[in-house]
Parts: sequence; C-alpha cells; structure tokens
Amino acid sequence: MQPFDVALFPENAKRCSLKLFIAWTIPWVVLLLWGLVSAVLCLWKGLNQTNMTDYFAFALWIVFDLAVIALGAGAFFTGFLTYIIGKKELKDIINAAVLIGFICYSGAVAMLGIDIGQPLRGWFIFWHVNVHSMLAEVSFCITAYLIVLLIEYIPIILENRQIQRVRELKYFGNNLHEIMAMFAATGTFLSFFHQGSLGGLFGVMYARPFDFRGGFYVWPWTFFLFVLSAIAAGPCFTILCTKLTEFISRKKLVPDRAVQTLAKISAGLTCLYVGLKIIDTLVWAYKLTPKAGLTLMDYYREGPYGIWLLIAEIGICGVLPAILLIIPKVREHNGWLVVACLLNCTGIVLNRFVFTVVSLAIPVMPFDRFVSYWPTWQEWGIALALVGYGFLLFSLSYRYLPLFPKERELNP
Amino acid sequence: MVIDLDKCTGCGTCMVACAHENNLSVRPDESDIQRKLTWMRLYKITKDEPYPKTEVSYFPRPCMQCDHHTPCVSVCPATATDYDINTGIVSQIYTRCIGCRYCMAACPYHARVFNWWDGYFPRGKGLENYLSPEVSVRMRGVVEKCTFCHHRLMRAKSKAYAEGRRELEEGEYVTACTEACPAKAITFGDLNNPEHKVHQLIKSPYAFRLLERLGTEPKVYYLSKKDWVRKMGDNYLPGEFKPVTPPKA
Amino acid sequence: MQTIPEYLKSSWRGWVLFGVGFLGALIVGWVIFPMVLYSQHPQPMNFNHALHMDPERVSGIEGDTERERCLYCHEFRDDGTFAGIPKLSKCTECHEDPDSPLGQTPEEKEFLKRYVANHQEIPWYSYYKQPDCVYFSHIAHVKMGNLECKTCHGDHGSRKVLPVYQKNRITGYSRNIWGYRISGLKKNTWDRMKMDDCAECHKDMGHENNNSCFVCHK
Amino acid sequence: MFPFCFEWKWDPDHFIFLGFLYLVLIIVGTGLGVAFLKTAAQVLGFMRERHFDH
Amino acid sequence: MGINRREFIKLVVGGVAGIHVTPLPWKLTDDIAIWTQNWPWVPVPERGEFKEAKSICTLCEGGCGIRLRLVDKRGVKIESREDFPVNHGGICPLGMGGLQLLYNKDMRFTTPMKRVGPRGEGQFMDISWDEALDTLIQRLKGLRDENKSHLLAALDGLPWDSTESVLVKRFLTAFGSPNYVRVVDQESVDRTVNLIMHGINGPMGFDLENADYVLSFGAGLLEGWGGSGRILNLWGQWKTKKAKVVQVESRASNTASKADRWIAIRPGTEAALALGIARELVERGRYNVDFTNEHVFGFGDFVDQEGRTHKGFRSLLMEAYKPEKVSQITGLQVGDIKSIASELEAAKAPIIIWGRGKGELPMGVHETMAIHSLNVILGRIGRPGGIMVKTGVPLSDLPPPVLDERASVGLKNAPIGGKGLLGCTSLYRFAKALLESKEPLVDTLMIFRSDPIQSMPSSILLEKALKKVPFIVSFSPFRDDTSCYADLVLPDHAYLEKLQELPAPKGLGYSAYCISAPVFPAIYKTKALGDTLIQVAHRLGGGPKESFAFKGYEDVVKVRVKGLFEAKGSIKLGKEPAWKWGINVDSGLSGDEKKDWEGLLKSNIWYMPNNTNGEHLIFPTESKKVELFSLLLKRNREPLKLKGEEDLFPQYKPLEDGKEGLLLIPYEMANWSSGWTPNPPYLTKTIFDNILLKQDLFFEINPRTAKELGLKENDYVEVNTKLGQIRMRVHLFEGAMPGVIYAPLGFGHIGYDEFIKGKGVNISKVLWSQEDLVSGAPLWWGTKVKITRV
Repeated sequence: MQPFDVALFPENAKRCSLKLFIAWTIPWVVLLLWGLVSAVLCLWKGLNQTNMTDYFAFALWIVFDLAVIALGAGAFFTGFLTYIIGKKELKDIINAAVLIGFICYSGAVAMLGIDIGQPLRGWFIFWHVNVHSMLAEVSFCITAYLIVLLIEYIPIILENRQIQRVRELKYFGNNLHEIMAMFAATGTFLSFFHQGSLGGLFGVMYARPFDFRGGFYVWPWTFFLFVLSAIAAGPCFTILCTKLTEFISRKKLVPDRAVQTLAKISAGLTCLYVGLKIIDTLVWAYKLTPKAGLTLMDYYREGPYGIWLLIAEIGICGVLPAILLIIPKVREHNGWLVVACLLNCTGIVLNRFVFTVVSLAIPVMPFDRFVSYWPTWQEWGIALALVGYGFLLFSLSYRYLPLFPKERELNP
Repeated sequence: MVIDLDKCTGCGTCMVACAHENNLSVRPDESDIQRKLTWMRLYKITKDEPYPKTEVSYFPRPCMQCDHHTPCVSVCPATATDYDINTGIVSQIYTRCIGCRYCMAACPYHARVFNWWDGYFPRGKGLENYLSPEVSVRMRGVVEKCTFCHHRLMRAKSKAYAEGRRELEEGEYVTACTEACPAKAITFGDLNNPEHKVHQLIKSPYAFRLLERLGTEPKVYYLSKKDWVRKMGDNYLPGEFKPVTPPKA
Repeated sequence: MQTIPEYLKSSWRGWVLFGVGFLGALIVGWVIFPMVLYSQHPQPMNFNHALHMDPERVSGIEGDTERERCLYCHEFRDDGTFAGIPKLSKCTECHEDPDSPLGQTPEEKEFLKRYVANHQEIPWYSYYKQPDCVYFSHIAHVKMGNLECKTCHGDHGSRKVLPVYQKNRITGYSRNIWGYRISGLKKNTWDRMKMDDCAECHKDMGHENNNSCFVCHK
Repeated sequence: MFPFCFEWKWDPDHFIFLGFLYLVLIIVGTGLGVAFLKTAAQVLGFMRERHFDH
Repeated sequence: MGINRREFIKLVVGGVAGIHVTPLPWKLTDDIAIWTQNWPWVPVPERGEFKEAKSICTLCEGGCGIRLRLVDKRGVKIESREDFPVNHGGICPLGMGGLQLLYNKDMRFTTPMKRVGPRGEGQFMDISWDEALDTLIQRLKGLRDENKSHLLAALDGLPWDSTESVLVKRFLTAFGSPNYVRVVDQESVDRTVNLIMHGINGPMGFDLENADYVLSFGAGLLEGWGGSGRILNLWGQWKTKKAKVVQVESRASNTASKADRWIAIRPGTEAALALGIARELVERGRYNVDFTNEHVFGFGDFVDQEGRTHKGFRSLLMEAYKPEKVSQITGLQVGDIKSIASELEAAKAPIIIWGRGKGELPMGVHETMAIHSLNVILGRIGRPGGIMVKTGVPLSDLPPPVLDERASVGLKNAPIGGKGLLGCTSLYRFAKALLESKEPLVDTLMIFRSDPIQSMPSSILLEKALKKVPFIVSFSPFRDDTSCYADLVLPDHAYLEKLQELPAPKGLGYSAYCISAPVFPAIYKTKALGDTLIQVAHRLGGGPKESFAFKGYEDVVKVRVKGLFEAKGSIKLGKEPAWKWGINVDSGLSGDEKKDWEGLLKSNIWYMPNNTNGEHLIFPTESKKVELFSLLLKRNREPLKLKGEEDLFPQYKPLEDGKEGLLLIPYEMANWSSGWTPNPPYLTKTIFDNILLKQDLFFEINPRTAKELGLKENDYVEVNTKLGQIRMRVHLFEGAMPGVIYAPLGFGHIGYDEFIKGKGVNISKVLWSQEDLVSGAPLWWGTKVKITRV
C-alpha cells in the first residue's frame, strides 16, 4: 500500500509509511519543544535561568555554536571542491552537504539570538559595527553566508515534485542552479573568513594568556588553525551524516567514489592541521606562557579540566584519526572510516570546548580562584533543540526532496 | 588613580560608596560572588605562612581603564564601550550593549559584570527613593563597569562652566570611592599632569600595577612596602620576583 | 511559444492585484503609520510664550535679548545644572495673588484658581524630554557654546499656543525627538534631535572630542 | 555602517571591512537578480527555458 | 470577482514589496530597540535640584559627621565631611549605606503595630497611633492603680546621658519602678572602671590622635572599635605620620595583619600579658615614678586607717606575674614580653587600649583594670596622647522628677537582678532573675533601641526569660530580632528624620556633644521617641504628668544644652583640629539662647579642646588619687560578693569552663553590623563567599586542627556548646590559632527583611558565659565546643 503522502516523494523513490515517519520524528519534536520552553523562559525571565556567571561569560551555548559551525563547514568546502575545483563526482553529495550546512548555521544563529542579553538590539552589531572586533566580522560573515546557504538550499526545495508543477518556481530553481558556482565561490570566501574569525575571537585576547597567540598582521594563528580544522572536520561530518542516513534508510545513497574523494582530501587536511596544532601548542606552552609569568601546568592544576584534555584533543582525537584516514585500506573500510570521522569531529568539538569554557575557568589574577561550571536544564534544552531541529529538517528533506541524485541507480 | 595598600584597611566603604553612587542593584542573595553586581570589588589575599606569621591584606579593584589597545574596547562588536583619548576613561553605554559578554571574557581583571537579572526594585519596598538621577539604572541583559564616575566629571565641568572657566583643578573631579575612603588610601588625579599628587606617587619604587606584564597598561597603581603583596600583583615564574631595595634617600 | 499579449492578458489580474497590494502598503506606511504611532496629549493648560516674551506687555521678565528672557524663567542653578521647565514658584513670583489676575485671558484665571490657589505643580509635558540614558548640559551649549535657543527648540519661544504633545507609543519619546516628518529628513536644525544630529553639530562646530560616548551618555 | 552615520571614519579598516561586505552583498544581489530576471523572461515567454540535467 | 489562490499570493507579495519602501518596518525595528532601553519596570530616578545637608550619623555611638546629597526632597548619597572634627571625612561602610535603612519599608516599622502571630515570629498588624497609645496607657494605668508600678521594667540601649535615655530613666522613677536595665557592653565596663579607679561616673576617652605608639589589647581598630569612621580615618593618619601600632590578638584579623606588629596571644589572657609587661617595667624601674607617687594610691605597700599594712599593687605584681608564669598562661615567649616593655619605654606618647572586636561584647572589669594599670604606671592619664577620664559633657540637669505616693511606694522595692555600681541593672542578671523566679516578676517590659536577642552572649537564656514577660513594648524604628518578641510597637523615627544627639562619642579624646536637626520630614507614620514618652506621661497623669512638664522633646534638649553654653566649649568649627591640646578657639557663642541653638544645629557639634592646666589630674576618689587599690570596691565588698583582698586590685582571672574541646571565639567586621543597627543591603556585597554563602555561615579553623578532626574546606559541621547547637561550614584559615575556631557575629537574624533575615546562624545565642562579679556582664570567651561532621 503506498504511503499516504506518496505524491510528494521524489520520482519513484521508496520511503517508509507516514505513520512510521511520524513516530521517527517524535523524539526530535520533543527536543524542539523542550528547547522552545527553555527559550521562552530565558527570554522572559532573563539569562539568570542559565548557570552562566560573570566568570563564565561564554558557556554551553557558545561551545555548541562553535562546534556546530565548524562541523557545518562541510557545506562550503564541498561546494568549493565541486564548483571551483571541479570534482564532478562530489555532485552527488553536495545537496546533503548544503542541507547540513544550512541546518548548522540557522541553528547556530537562532541559538545566538537567545544567548545575547538583548536579542531585540541584535542588529546594533551591524548598524554600529566596530570594524576591529573579530565578533563583528564573525556575525557579518555568518549572516551573509546563511543567506548564501539559503540561496543554495532553495533550488533543492524547488525540485520537489509538486513544486515543480508551478512553472515560475521551476524556472527559478533551474536558473539559480545554473549560477550556483558563483554563490559557492562567495560562500567559500565568507566561510573562510568567519571560521577563521571564530578562531580569532580567542587568539586576539592578549590579556588572557591561555588564549593569546601571536599571529600574522591582524589574524592570530588560531584564525588559520580554526579554518583548517573546520575544513578537515566538515567533510568528515558530512560523511558521517550520509552514512547515518544510509544506515537508517537501509539504502545505498552515495557512490563510494564521492565519499572516498572527500575522505582523502579531509585526511590530508587533518594531518596538516594536527601538525600545525602541535607546533602552535608547543610555541604557546614554552614561549608565550612564560612571557605572561605562568607555566603550562598552571593552566591544568585545578579543577576537572586537567592535562588529559590536551592529550585527548590533540592525541586521541587529532593524531589517531589523521593516521586512520591517511591509510587508504583503512579509509576504504566502511566501519573504520566512520570511527575516524567520529574521532575527528569530537577532536574539533573538544578544541572548541577548551577554548571557550576552560579558558574562562582559569584565573588570570594570582589571587583569583578557579571556577567550575555546569549547565542548567534550560541550557541543555536549547542546545539539544538544535540537534532535534537538525534531525527533523534532514528527515523531512530526505523524505520529500531529491537529495541524492544517484539514489535511483544505486538501488534499482 | 593610586591606591596605597598599606593604608587600605579592607573596610569595604569604597564598595558601598560605589554601589550607592552608581545605583547598583542589590539582590536578596548577594553571596553568589560570580553574579554579584560590583564595580569596585575588594579581593582578600592571605600570606601563606604558618600560624603566627600569617597576614591578610586587600586589593580594592576598580576598572583599570586600560590604556594600550584596551582588551574590552577592541573586542566589542557594537562599539558599546569606547576608550576616550583625552580623559582615558573606558565608557560603557548600556543602551547600545547587546549583552554578548565578549568583553567580559576578554577582561583579565573581571572588572565587567553582567545584569543577569533586572534591577531589584520591587514596587512598594521604597528602594527606588535613594536612586541618583546622575546615573541611569541598568536593565537586564547588559554589561556594566566602573567608569571612574564620569558623571562626577560632568558635574565638575558644569560647575566650572557656571563659574566661567574650562579647566578643572586637581580635587574638583574625584571618584566616589576616593572621596569615601576613610583612610584616604585612594588618590585620584591626572597621571599626566605633573602638579597632581598621583603623578609623584607613581614614581615611588613601591608602586606597581595589576597584571602589568600582560601589556594592558592599566591606569590604577598600587603602593605597598610588603613584598608578598606586590608579588600577588602579577604572575611570576619561580624566582622571577625581585623585592624592591628601599631608596637610599 | 505562447504569444506575449495572450499570456500578459491572462495574468493582468495578478499584476493589478500586485499593484493594489503595493499601493496599499505605501499608504499604510507613509500615512496611517505616523497617525497610529503617536498618541496625542494636550497640555494641562495653554501658556502664551509670545505674550511673556514681549517686553511691552510683560514687564516682570528682565532681559533685553531673546535668550536672556528665556533664561529668566528657564534658569541655570548656581551649580551649573539647568532648571528646565520652571516650577510653580517661578510663576508665583509675578502671579502671587490667586484672585487678582494680571491679564484678561481666561487661561490665567483658570491657572490661578486651579494651581496657584492650592499650590499644585502644573503637570507639563516636556517637548524635548531626553531619555534617562542621556546627559545634556545646557550650560555647556548656551553659556560656553553661545548657542541660541532657536537652534534646537525652533520658534517655540514665539508661539501663542502650546502645540499638542505627541508621544511615541512604543518608545515613550516626544515626537519632537524624531521630528514631525516620519521620513526623518530635516531642513533646519530644530527639526530633529537624534544622536546623529547632535554628533554632526559637534563635528561641524569643531568639538569632535565631545563625540566620545560618555560625554552624553550617563 | 553607512557613511552618513556619525561613527563613520574614513580610514583603511573601515574601507577593507565594509568594502568586502558591500562587495559580497552586491554579488549575492546580482546573482539573485539575474536568476529572477531570467525566470521572469522565461515565464513571459521571451526566452526558452533550458532543460536542466542534474 | 473573487480572486483565486495564485492571485492572492500576488497581492500579498505586492504588499510586502511595498511596505519595505515605507519607513514602517525600519522605524519599528528602531523603536523596538529603543523600547528595550526604556522598559517601564526599570525605575527612572526623577531629576531635580541638587542640595546638600550636613548632619551626624547615629547608627552607632561613633558620632561621625556626614554630608547628605539631596535631590529636591530625596536623599541620594551620604558623603564624607572634611570639616567635622570627630572623623575628618572618614565614614564606615555602615554609615555610607544608611539611606537604605531610611527608605526600606520592609526593614522598618512604618506605623505602630500589634503582634498577631506567635511570639518570636515577627508577624504584626498595622494599628493607628491612638489605638497603640490607648493600649499602652490602659496597661500602665492598670499597674499604677493596683500599686504594682514596680512590675514595669525598661531595657535601655540608648547612648549614656543622651536626652532620650535621661527621659526613660525619669519616666521610670516618676512611674515608680526601680527596674532600669541596660545591656552591659564595653562602654559600661569602661565607665565602671572609670568610677572604680578615677571616681568619675563618665566615659573614658582615648586621645589616639596625639599618640605615637598604640598598644592594643584585642581592640578591633579596623573591625569597628570606637567610632569606626574616626578610627579608620586615624589609621590613614597613623600610617602617614609613621605611628606604631601593636595588636595583641589571637586571630590574624585585619587589625592584626595591618598593624606594625602582631602578638598572637591565647584568647582571654590579655590581662596576664598586661600585668607581665607592667612587672617588667616596674622591675626595670622604667615606669613614671613621680606620677605613681603623686597621683596613684595603692601602688606601693601602705598602712590603712586601722593600722593594718596591705600589700601594694607593686608587690602583687612581683609575686604573681613572673615572665615564665605569664608566658605559660599566654603562650608567648618571654622575649616578646620584654621587647614590648622596651618599646613602651622608648615611645614618647604611648597609649594602651583594650576591648574585644567592636566593643559591643564586654570585657571583665578586673581585666580592663589590669590593662589600664599599664597606662597608670606609665602616667599616661590626662596627658596628650593618653587616657582622658573627664570627657563627660557638662549638660545641665533637668529639674528632679515629681514622685507621687504610688511612685514612692513602687520605688521602695529592690530592682530585679540588683543595682550595679552605675545605678542600672545588668540585663544578664535581670534575665537570670526572671528565669529563676516562678511567678512573673515583670508585667510590662519597654525596650528602647537595643537588640539583645541578637547581640547579647548566651541570648538563648534571654529568649526563655522574655517568654515569661506578659507584655512587651518595643520603640525600635527597625524590625530587629528583639522586636519580634514585642506585643506592641510604637516606632521611633529612623536616624535622619528626627532631632538626633550624641553626648560624648565613643572613646573620643576630648569632650564633645554632637547634635543634628532632622534632615527629612517623617517619611512614614512614625513619631520621635521623646515625644511619645512625653505624650504617654501626660496621659498617665499624677507624678509622671508633672515631671514631664515639657511641650516636646526639642524643649528638653534645649534645657539640657544650656549647660553647654555656660561651659567654655565652642560650637564653631575652626581650622585647628579639635583634638589639639591647648588651642584657644573662639566659642562662637553669642549669649542669646535662640541664636546659639541655631549655631549649634548648624555646626552639629559642641566641643571643648583639652588644655594643659592640669585639671585632668584631679581625681574625685576617696583618696583623691588614681586608686589601684580601690576603696570603692572595698566599701561594696559584701553586695558585690568579692572574695579576697586581691579582688580590689587589677588582676587576671581565667574563666573556668572545665570542658575540654575547641574554643569558640566570635569575631566582628567593620563592614557588618553586629550590634543594634541592621545592615544596609549594600553591605552584603562586601561579604566574601567564604564567610556567608547563600544561608550557610563559615567558621575559620586552622588547617592543622582541621586535619586532626578530619575536616575539609566547605564541610557541613554541627557545633554544640553547653547552651545549644548550631550548623556551620568549615573554612580553613592559616591565621586562626590552632585549637580555636572563629565565627562572625551579626548573622542569623530572625527579624528584618529578605536581605538579612535567616542568613547564617547567630553565634551569640549559644555562647556560654560566666557572670562578672562587679559589672554583672556575661563574660563569653570561655565557650568550649564539640564539633561533629554532618
């Protein structure tokens, strides 16, 4: 018996029944509702609903924002590879990458809306811009890139079977698709800058020895490290998402060639990133920190954030996935690829966590005290709502939009 | 501003005067020091020696009005905080601040506090009667900081204009904490002006600044003849701290 | 390929509707919006500035130039702060006796009866009331800057009838701050009093250093 | 953000930062404009819509 | 004509495109952002004319001058006042936050009130002044009619010799009750010692301004001792003129750390050290020989009238206080004792001061005499930079009260708890007497400006005692803990709303009288205490009516102030500081009473600088000398139940609390009021989170002692003493003496409002105390505690 909403499916695609689909969406809708409740609470009662304090100006939300945007870098990088470098086989995965990118960025911007103390004055960041501030640069590029992502996502929506019947929209979708390369280029330029500026956010703080790094002209080294790590982890996250969708839908959706090219490129980039990261950490530990009168162990002496964090971030989640990805045999093996991608992504999330939460926990003044932090349920609510929103949008798009062009060939 | 830590008695009058002058809101539970609204904050330091040789001292810490590439001004995305070259005051504009709190992360002195709640002035308690019209009461969601009582500078200027002159004498513009300190441990004036007392005080070998080596160029100097207090003023590698040899004169 | 006119014909109704929607929006935006945005509040009573400013008809107010006559009532205190709209005690300097009006106007009788008799302050609406976050030093501008009152307040001093006070329902500001043209364009200096106007005037007058934030924000 | 705001300083930082911003906005704007005009043209029959192969 | 779906979309798209061309969306975004800047629930302080008023702060007995910044009628800021001679611009945190006490409705009684809930809960119902006065009059009339006027008692915490206190005493005597009860704090102990050793029933002054060496036995100079504004200001001056401060204390407090030298002594043994130093000075012969010969009685051995030879103070010293014994008692090295003695020798103008913390908790009388004996043998009495004993204020007395026959009958009864040397009963003895007696000894208790439930050691006894008093009336302007026990409240004005006066500020080195007219009209429906008393007396009729033949409280003050105008003091603030010796200062008095009164109110102070004509060296004791061997005590040996002859001498007496365990010593802070005055909420900002965190109070313990007991930082702990049990948390502090734990006073209120109520625990409730024979004060530093981890 055909599912009820079969008219909306892409041409002769097989999808599960509507009831099953709705059952599948229930957990994500619950997460969204929980997020909604916490958002209303935070907006109405104020940010005292969270556990953020004057010491912890940035907390779980900013960590989630940074991590999600870094992982969403797959969109611009895959776009860059397909349209600019011209790797045609990636065309099969570009739609999924764009969708993931759109989810990450729109979720992050929504979360930032709640995170700032006065959301209604958010546009002051554009109107009264401080051109020297990294955060101003980040917000400009993120909003601009969100528009670009939206423009990249619209043609995919317009390819839905029902919408195709409206002639104006069909034409509009096609025309957009033709000049997608130009948008991808702008997207790449924008993304390069804001991924970097997110890194610059921390490297620029010269009054915080834990964060400060030297740099080239205006950009601290963390600027380039963040871009590199984003490009390295982005594709891995895209691969993870596609593998997850294949596992859930039990269908082969993306030809191996596309996945392998992505994996190969990301392997190279991860090695480069890990190498540079190690150099940067050494320089930071043995040249910059003594200049501020501290030793490396001063950072990790108190509280739960010990030296294990450094080892975990660079060692287990940095060097190990780099090795795994670089060996072709391991890369081809489906299981190991997923493990390597997972490790790489956790490495990036850990890096963002260390720069946000740990850097604020460590006192700078000698007589100040170490401070620890744990998020309240409202904070978890909004963070997990982003995850819920992601799954929901991806499932809807997978069900109603032709995300994977090669789907028909791969499973006749 | 120069604060003599040997004269400072740790009584906290400067904190109360600052809170009263600038309409700082007081919540029923002020013991949560990480969310307490204080512009001038008293830090207690202890000399870690076994029992009879232990000593206690205090660091009153206003905003340092950092001079060189002010950490908070350079990072604020919406220019809600601005460093003024002629007076050297780092101002904070509550109506433009969007509450992104990036400046709080950038400031190593924790001189910036965030309004996690609205000001606590419930109807019918009579708390709003003692609010001063010279400083606007902040709403929730904005960062606030010590601005060296810039409204007192404006008050002194108005008075000077009324008397038909433009320049201010040394004692005319003084911050609330300087005026309130019972032990007269805080001296306030123009660091660049040779006649002002602060100009001479910062030349003393015992003068030091908080976290000086970070290069923020703070404009609040501390004086103390006790080595262990000066050692607390900055991070030193083991053996890097050189006690001050008293001047021959 | 369809012929252009035929296609155009079938959808001219669409374009007309588009036009209608467009025009409707224009009217709403330019005409209805300003009327709805501001609430009208008539002043508790009328005060005839022109009459009081005219030296022949009112002798009590000293001051030969127009500015001095303004400053007689809207005076500076000795610590340089500005008294703003005068209190009842200033009016009763001349109108002491509630039952012997100085002029014939009905408003004066009503003023004497309602306010002077039972010593009640007149609840004026202030046209140029700045919000709580703004510090404006009149003495710096009038005395040191030697500005005429007209520069910012226009011909308010020569009006016979006090205009109706219009308040922005959302922000609570008086309409004189944004100005009576909703577009915000301004011909003469007193049409608008937003931050940019003050800053621009500072820049033109060469007081660029007074454009740092804490000078006007408190 | 705009030259007529009083905070606008004619200095290199403003040029670079806002220059790139306006550049990007113009590119995106023209891209959208082109797509929109082409659709309008095709809808109104001036142009033949091209069949698009993914 | 009807439009289909597609055309409707076109209409909407047209509208949306159009609206963007109009100012509507842009102006709305701008206005909404401006709306967030002017939220209606954020208060906007009205603007107005800035005015200035000068006044004095009477939140404690320091008598500091303050300057108030007013906007039209509203008080906006309290600021320092350079021209006032007492504190030269110094203000303590409590004084700085005073306006919060004035305006805070929940902190104050805004109208007369009647108790509704159970006693001690503090639930009240507003009633009118007439109804309140009627209930009080009806009750008092009932007592007088049944000839039980002695069942009335008054607990008075008002400053000594202040007009209000005089009125309270006068009301009691006119009413016919002998029960005039006072809380015995350090001020009362000083006055008792002044009476015993110098024969003057007045305050003792410390001329700290002229001293160059200050040896302080436990006096918390930076913890609020004396007038905190004055002392904190003095601290700055001492540092500039390099005066030396030596602190003798067991804990590394602010004073101990900031002093030039800290002597870490075992708590309670200060007197032994003082006498040890005295012995050292006497042994070296480096004491003031001619002063002791000429002006001191009982120093050497002497023969009294009956021919019996008595051992003098010197021989007592030589036998009992050898350095080895003293170092064994105090835990100090003998070298320390010797070095202090030599420092005292070298100093030109040394002064020895005493007290524990703020001086709200009393010391023993013998202990104070022992420490003061150092001043005596060094001849530091009546000399610049020394102890001034004649700083009383020459206020003229009111005409004697008229006693009708009911009053004279009532006065025959003996006061409950016995009369002390100063003519008042100690509250501790009063409470004990109430507890021991079966049937109620007191029917009505009137409480004036004092909060013993919060501040008196072992106040748990007082709680039980108050439960036995049928009717309690409180006149306090603030909702303090003791008023929670009151049945009726007739609230006095708060401190800037009434004519406030303070004769002889605490510990001032010259005689001064501070007075200030009300700065604000009454904000809430309260009435000045003086006026209420006069009104009650008038309505009682008979004796009280005639002895209160005054129109209002102000007239009483005017009558008393006449004495000042006759004495040679001055009301003009001169350029020379008032504490300088021998400066001739123009009195600014014109002889016309009304003008002088205005002048006094304008300058807020009448003062008389000390002069060196030797008048300070005349002592009205029996022996016309400073009595180390007190003849007064000899006369009162039986009523005071003194044991041997050595009780007539200054001596060190340890407290016997045999139980072993840690010693609990309360400490005080300059930024937290632990006496009668409530704490302005601003002060909670100055409290660190290792003192008070949410509702938990921290006590300080030495890390080594903590390790023995297995305690870690922030542990919850049950501390039980003989009297009760409290729960606190551990804070390791290297400056705490091993074997002793320190907990702050002033917490655990049951009154006031959400800013202070229920925060921390009240230490003084469970402090064990032993009664001081002479003054009847509770001696509290012997509390042994057992600690169990929760």
